[in-house]
Amino acid sequence: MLRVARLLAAKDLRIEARSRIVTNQVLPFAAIVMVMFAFALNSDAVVSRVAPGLVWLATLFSLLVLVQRAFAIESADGATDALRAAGVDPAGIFLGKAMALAVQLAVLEIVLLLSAVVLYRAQLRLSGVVLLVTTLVAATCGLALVGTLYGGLAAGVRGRETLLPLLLLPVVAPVLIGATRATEAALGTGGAAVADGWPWVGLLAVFVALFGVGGTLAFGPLIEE
Amino acid sequence: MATPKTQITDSPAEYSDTKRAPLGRVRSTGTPFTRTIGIATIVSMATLAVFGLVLSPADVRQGDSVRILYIHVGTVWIAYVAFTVTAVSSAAYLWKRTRSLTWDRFAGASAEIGVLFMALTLFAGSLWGRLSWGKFWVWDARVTSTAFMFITYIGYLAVRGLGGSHQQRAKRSAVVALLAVLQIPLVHFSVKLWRGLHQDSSVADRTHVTLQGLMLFSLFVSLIAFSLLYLWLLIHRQRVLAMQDALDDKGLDYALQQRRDEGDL
Amino acid sequence: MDHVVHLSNAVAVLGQFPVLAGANLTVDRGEIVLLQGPNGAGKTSLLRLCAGLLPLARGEATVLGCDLRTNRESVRSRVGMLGHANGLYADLTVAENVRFWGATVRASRSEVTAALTRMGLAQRLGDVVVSRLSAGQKRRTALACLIARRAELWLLDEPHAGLDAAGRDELDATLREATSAGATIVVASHELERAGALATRVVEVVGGQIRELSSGPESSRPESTGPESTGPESGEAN
Amino acid sequence: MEDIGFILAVYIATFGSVTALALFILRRGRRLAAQLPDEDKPWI
Repeated sequence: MLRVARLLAAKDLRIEARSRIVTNQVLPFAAIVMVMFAFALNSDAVVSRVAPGLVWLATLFSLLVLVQRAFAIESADGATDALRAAGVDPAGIFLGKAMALAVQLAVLEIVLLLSAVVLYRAQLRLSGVVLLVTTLVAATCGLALVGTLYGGLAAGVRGRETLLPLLLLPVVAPVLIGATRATEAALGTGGAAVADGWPWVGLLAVFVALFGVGGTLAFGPLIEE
Repeated sequence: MATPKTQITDSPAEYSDTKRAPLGRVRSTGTPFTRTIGIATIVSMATLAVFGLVLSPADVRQGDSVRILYIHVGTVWIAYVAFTVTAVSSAAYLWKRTRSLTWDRFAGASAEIGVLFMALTLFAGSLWGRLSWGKFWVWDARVTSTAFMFITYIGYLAVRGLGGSHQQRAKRSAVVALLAVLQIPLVHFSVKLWRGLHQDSSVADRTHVTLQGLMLFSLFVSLIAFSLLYLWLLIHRQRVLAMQDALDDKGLDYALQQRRDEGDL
Repeated sequence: MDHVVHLSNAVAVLGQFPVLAGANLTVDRGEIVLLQGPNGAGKTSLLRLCAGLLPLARGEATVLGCDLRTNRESVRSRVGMLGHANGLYADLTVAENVRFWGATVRASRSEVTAALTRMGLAQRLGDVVVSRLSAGQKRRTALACLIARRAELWLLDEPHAGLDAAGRDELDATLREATSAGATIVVASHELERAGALATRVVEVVGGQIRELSSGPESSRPESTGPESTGPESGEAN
Repeated sequence: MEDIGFILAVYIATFGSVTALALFILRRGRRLAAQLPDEDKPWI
């Protein structure tokens, strides 16, 4: 299972390194979303207060795009069928695609965080670095896992573009809440203390554990005909 | 005043114009058992309307808006029951080696009813909230996760409608239903944690109602009436879905024959 | 395990449409069976059923000793399927694709290289990204991926499509080699003269059913090469 | 009593939509039942 997962993750990342879809299209998309938030909120003070939330909201929007892309790779030339026909363990496919997605998401989140520092004047602080990194890792894993799970379900069906957000966004609400609060604590937004952030990381960890196990079990039946 | 107009007892006269009816009357989804439930439902719903709107007194603190609660509590109770039945039926479908589609149909029927009752719950709840809190919506953990549940099961119904064979539909939707069971407590817990840290208004204090006498009785009537209604809807809807599946299978027989005839041309 | 493929009244459904309407087919080890028939007759579905991709709705089907009603997953790793789509990743090179698909079934490095060489992809083409290839070159790559899998049962859907004369010769030689090494092949093709010369038996798929047409050029069923199938008519599969 | 509009709205919406669902299920049931023999209705 892990061998298959590593194989698929390496394959997905190599494809991304070649095609540069994420770098050339998804990152600019996320950046423009960040700028648009500032237009909509129209206040420096408000924007810098809600900066962590906006970072994660932009991440969620980009997640939808990334998941669509991750499964478009497979369905473009019937590779989904070929993977099933090769008897590849679905749990391995699930973990592998989630790993590749996590790497792409992590890059995206770092860029978004930096753009929040630049655009929204969010302040990074040294005491919150450990919390910030832990939050990033946990939230990224959670988003990648559920994204892959529901992306796989929606991949083979009609109306996948609309079904995916309907299924995915309600599920990732805990990640949005948890990651935003933890990031606020790490950055000290609105006077939050670093210690306030850790319970939220705990929530993210529970999320990752539940959907890691649940997704590994559920992915096979979901992609099967 | 609204009274349930549902004509649940079957009268033979209504079938006189049914085209493909065989000799005698068509046997539909009704049975003596469901007819009994149906009559009991109508009676209890009418009782609920009378008690809820007329006989029960206004609350000393909330005034007449407490009358909305008789509906609201009943619908939310049914919505939760319905989603629980969906989860249990989905688990039963996956657990049993026979992969019985009956479980799948119970899950689907229950989710449809649950979504309707959840919509009614949100509607009644927001109107009640406007009267007693002055706002249609509060970011309370229970309210918010209820809304999420509503959306989640709309998604579940969308997955059921994706097509494919019956078994494929059943397996896929059962898995999605069980994932929803994972998701709902997480959402509830995270929203609760989120509100807990903000602590702007304690909803419970201002809206605490001590129900007694006729008010408590009306609430009981509501729970009984909606439970009966749920049971009736579930059984009938399940039977309709069973007939739909059977008709699909019949269609398959016909399509098989046609498909075989392709070769004889 | 008496027969490699044994279908008895097999029905398979796509949505609510019966793509296979009671197909009967028996394939023994070492055979090359050609499926012919008009578009939409059910050839592709038959191959997908045998590969364990399409669920069996009614009837019985056994492939390589696995009952498709109960565990169609277990047959997959032993079957090689080439569908209409090539299943290639457009942004990877030819060699990377073949290596990836080889790795999914734990093929060794030398097996992958051999497969590339067999389809004439080892030299210049190996490092070309698939999206730059012509349709025929993509087909060659897909075939190389299939060869690297060393399957016991090969299911080929229009393998000749898009290939040039040299490619077709290489394909035919590969298929003959595979059968002499103990594999069994079911191939759907419209290229009757080429595939017919290759096949040991031709069956016609019409309306989701199968009609036996003729034995191949040798006019008699070939001697089974596999050790297990020496008693050809003994016992029913399943 | 300005609450009466809200209260009636809740009661009418609830009873109305429930009735509509029940009628829909019954009508669908009758239509399908007419096309199927009684053997396909195990509850009878």
